Amino acid sequence: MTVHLQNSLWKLRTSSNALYKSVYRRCFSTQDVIEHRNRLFNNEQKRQKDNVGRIEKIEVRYLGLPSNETLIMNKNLSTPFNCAQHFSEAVCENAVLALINGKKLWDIHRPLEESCTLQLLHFKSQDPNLVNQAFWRTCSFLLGGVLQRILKENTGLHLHSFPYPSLKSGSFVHDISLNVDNWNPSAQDLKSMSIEMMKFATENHNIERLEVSHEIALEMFKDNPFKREQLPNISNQNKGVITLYRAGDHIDISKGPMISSTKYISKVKIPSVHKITKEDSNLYRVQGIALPSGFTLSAYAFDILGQRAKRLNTMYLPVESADPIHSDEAPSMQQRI
Amino acid sequence: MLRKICKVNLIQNNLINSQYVIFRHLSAKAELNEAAESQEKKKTKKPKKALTDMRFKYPEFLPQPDNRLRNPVLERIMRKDMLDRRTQINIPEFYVGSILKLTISDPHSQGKTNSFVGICIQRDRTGLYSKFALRNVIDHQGIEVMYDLYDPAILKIEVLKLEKRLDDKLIYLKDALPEYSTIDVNMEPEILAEGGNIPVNDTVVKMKPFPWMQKWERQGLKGVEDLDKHLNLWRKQQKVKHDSPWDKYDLMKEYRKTITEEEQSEIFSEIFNRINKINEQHKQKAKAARRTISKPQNIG
Amino acid sequence: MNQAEVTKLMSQLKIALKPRHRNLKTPLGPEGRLDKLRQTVTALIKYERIELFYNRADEARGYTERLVSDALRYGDTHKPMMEMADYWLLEKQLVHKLFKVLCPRFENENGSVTKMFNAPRVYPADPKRAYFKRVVLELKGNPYPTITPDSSYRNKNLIHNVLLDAAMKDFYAEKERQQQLLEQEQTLNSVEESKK
Amino acid sequence: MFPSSSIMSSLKAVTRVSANLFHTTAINNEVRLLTRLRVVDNSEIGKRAMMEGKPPKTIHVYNQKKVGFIGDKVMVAIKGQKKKGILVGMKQMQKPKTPRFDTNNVVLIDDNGTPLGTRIFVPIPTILRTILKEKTRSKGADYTKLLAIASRFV
Amino acid sequence: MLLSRAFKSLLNQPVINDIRYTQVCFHRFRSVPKLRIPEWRFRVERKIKDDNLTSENQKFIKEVVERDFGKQVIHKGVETYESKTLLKVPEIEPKTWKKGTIRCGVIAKKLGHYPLWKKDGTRICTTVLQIVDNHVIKYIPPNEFEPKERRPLKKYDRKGCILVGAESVDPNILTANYMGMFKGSGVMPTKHIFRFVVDDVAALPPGTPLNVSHFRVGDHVDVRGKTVHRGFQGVVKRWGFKGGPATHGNTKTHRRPGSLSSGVKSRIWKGKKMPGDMGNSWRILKGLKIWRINTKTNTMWVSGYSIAGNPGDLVYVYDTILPLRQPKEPLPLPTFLGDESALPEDIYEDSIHKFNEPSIIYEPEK
Repeated sequence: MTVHLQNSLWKLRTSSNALYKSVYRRCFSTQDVIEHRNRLFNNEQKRQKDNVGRIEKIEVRYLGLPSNETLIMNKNLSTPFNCAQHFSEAVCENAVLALINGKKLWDIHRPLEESCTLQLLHFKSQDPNLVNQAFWRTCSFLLGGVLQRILKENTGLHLHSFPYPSLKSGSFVHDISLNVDNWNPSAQDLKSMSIEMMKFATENHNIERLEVSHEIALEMFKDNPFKREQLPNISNQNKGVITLYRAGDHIDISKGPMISSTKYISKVKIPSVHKITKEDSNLYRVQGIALPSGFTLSAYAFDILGQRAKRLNTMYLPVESADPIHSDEAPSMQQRI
Repeated sequence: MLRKICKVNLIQNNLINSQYVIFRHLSAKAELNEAAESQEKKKTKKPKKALTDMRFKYPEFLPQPDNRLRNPVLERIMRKDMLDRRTQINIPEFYVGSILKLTISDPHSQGKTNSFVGICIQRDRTGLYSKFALRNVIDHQGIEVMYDLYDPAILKIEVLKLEKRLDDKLIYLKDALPEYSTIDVNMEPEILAEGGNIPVNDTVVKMKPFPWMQKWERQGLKGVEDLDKHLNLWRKQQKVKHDSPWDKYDLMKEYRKTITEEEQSEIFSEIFNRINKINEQHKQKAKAARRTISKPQNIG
Repeated sequence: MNQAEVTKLMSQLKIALKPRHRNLKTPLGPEGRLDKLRQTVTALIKYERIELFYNRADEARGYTERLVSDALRYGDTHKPMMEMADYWLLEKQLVHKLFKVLCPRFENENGSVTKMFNAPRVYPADPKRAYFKRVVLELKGNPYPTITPDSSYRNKNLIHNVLLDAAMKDFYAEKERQQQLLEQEQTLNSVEESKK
Repeated sequence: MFPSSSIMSSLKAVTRVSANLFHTTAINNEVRLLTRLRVVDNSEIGKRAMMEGKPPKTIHVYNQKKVGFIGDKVMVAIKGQKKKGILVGMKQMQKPKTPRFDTNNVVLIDDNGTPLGTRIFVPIPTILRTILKEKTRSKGADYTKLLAIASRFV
Repeated sequence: MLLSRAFKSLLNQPVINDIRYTQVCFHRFRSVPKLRIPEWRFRVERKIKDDNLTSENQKFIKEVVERDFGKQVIHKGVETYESKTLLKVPEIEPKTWKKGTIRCGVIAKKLGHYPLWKKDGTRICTTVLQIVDNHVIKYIPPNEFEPKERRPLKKYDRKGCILVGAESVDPNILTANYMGMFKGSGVMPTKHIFRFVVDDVAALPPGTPLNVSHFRVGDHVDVRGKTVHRGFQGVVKRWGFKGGPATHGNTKTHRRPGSLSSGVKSRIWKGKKMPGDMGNSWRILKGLKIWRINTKTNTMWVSGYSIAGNPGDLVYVYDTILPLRQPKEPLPLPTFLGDESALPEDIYEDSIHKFNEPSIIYEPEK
């Protein structure tokens, strides 16, 4: 589809919504859907930045190496990454996730809203559990993007959701729906999937966060029946605000937080895909394992993890036939995202 | 903005100091761990003296000390073969300076056996390669013969006189007066009391005039008379020039030439039981043989 | 290929040794080589941690190990040992340190007496010497802070450790389950046999 | 798969040393051209030469190598004459079980292999019995006559 | 005072576990020759040795290795793994050996020299070779075997190839690429790997152990090894030139090659012997007799001292190709299939004197 056509469609959309819908459904491929989503995302991001208006200053107290410092930053513009830039390149590289006021997790590329203390977290810090979870969540999130890239259009791919990250379950997962009945990917397919994910990681995208209103989110995910279902519940809980994340051109709903960039993902393996529903609907669970950069593991040890991730991960299954052991712990649908 | 850049530089300069502090912090932890560990460690056992003393009696069981040429599997096979050979022939304890009588089967001689009496002037090499040299002066002709210790053609090794000399090698007897290496071919064996120390023969040898086979004056020999009277000025100067009095302080040179105590005890503990059994068998055999010989003499 | 020398007994050194010595080129030849090493050994016993070039450090390390092990073996009443210590330690008060401080310290030591670490090259360096490796040589149990962080402490919260830990629990749980199944089968079999 | 070059380079030193220790010169006590020998039989000419302190010189060794080994035939210059002899004792290193003598001993013979003397003073090695038997041809010289006049074998 | 304050602030903070050392890289001043692994061959060992795993996890991985490959044991003088579960016991049919049939070879280690005495009293020089824990990894049949060498393919026509591995190792130290070569074979990853071109008759299934009983006493073998690397050497050492005289007014030409060519030709002939890198090349010593075999340590005694390489180096042992030293009796094809444990510990050639036999006595002449 040419740029010209896209522009005309954009105009069409703004003029009459109903007509646009019919056209959209007929001639928009998944690629076009993604582009449309990104355009909306960009517009909203720009709008929010413009709304900041007069720049106010906040005091950020930085704790950590090389030394504790107080920095004067811009409200709603400066991010923790900007703070790290004041120190050195090494500090920037090691900043994966921020901790604000010693309690709240904050994305590295999310603008700071008020004066606070700031700590930067890394995979190898003393207690990296929070970072590990953010990493695991990011992997799930990216897996959705990879599947969108790699699967053919006639498969009817719709991303369902990805659950709360659980390292102990042994794999990160992403649930998808297809119009294929019994998809049994070969070893080569799985391998190409993990290679695609590695490629995605090496593209080195910063992961952006954006809070949008319910309407815009609905507009973005109107082609996805599952998201359409989930959105009202989420917006009710969060006072009409929905959090979106973007890496490259892939956008999804998630509560966050996530790590700062895709470049921290070094070793990926996608060992299995399981069908998790019965015949009426085709929900699949794609499972994978990954390690952040700077972590080495022998091929044999990594294979042990891969073998374990082959089994179905029963954490927070979206259907009711979930494993009864985990049913108590499983949060509701809204919490899962 | 300028101020900030300055600050960054300062911080980078301080970075080394802060790392140093981290080391200190960790080191406190490490020391504690080490202290705890050292309490648990027990003193290692010292090797038994009986084992390490076997090194004088059986020097050929110790491998050559160059690590590059050693292999534990090969050494073990070789030791087994050596002990197998020792079951067939009694290889007695002898040293450089002892007088031996050797009987071997010789395809060239008329009776197909041959024997030689002489003073042992050298023991060399290790394992199945170990060899020794005997020297004697017969009919005013100095003769030396080298034998492999584990040669299957050897029929009998008799020690006629068990003693040590002041030096490790008596090769200089070639250039000494012939009386020092002249031994009676029909010499009777001298029997030593069992368990006693091996006597050290401290004869000092007089040398023949030049020419010599080797530069004996440079070798620091103990069993040789003062050699200075043989030397001219040039040779005396050369002796001083080539002297290396610092060699005795070279600890690692010494170390690289030896097999360590731990390894020695490991080797000798492996062969200890079997070699003692073999020695006892040979003793009993010798007793039986003596009885058979002595009986007719008594009657006669 | 000659026989090992057996007159003197020596204990095994717990360090990696080169099969042949280094010459440490000097105009004085082998004597000068030992002179160089004497200085290094003396400095090591005195300061307990020194930084120098690798070749000389590796050579001096062996000599220090031998000196301490001999001092432990013979003690301070042995005349040749005292002569040796007198030769190797250029400052005579260090002879006391060897017997009174280091010997008690290393009495129960099972491993080596010294430690060697790679050191960074000085930059900017003298171009003639920039090629050579530098190391830090130290006696064990010295009063300085350690050079490397303690390797015995591993963070179990690191992501690969967490993943492997979970896999381990799975592994052992399955092992137990299989054992239980086996036991159950055995008991069933035994019951059946007893019935028969 | 194969050892590092450091070991190989250190082995070089060993080979260098052994190469230096291995001589093929007169220090090895070989019997070559112009080597002085000792006559050990009681032939007239031999006795006189030894008494005068002018022992015979080797002027030819009858083998391919031009280095005399035990049992080899040599031509010597003795008292201004050319005589042939058999080497019966060698100063150079010998194989195990073969005796090594302090001097290079020779027994003078004529062209038929008959010794010039009637007795040999010193012991001769037993291996000569085999060597000389091998060297004797049916129509050539008979060297085994030499064994008959030997006083003692070693 | 300052220090203690720094301490307190640090104690509240997370301590970074790995400390990065910044190092300015110098250019190399000397080019040190090193082993370069060709592109098509995988790196065997991982560069990174420490993965920062906790001791419990290390123990766990060890246990998984033990589950997969058995416990660490010393088998026939070599450190290896039990690999009970892995060793398939495939039933191999014995086949009849004809003259010219090429069997599989073995990977052996040169242990050192050894003297043996014959029954007539002469000493012979032998070298001991130990067969180090050999297992067949893979058999590539003739129609699939396409060697990448520049040699004509004709030579390999109708020949298969057996991959043999030696010395099992802990798979945690190996690279993923190298481990991939053992996938599906059921054999534990080995430190060394080598290929033997064989006839289709001599094919062996993966997992078959190759022991010293593959060979027989009295037969002849060819041994291939890499010679000792002596570095850059002059003509006197490398080619045995005579060099120049030491004296008689000779200057600077003591160890030089002298003239390189004639004035008429006025160029250098190809293959002229010149200074250069010496050693480190493959050499085959052919027609070596096997004098003795020890089945307990998997060792064999082979005649000669001049097998290429240092003690401890690897060599490859084949049946000899020399026409006059072919075995008189048919060789066991594809390998020895009988009971290993039934064989005696030491097997000697008939003319060799055993060490536990009485001393040699010659019969007197008549």
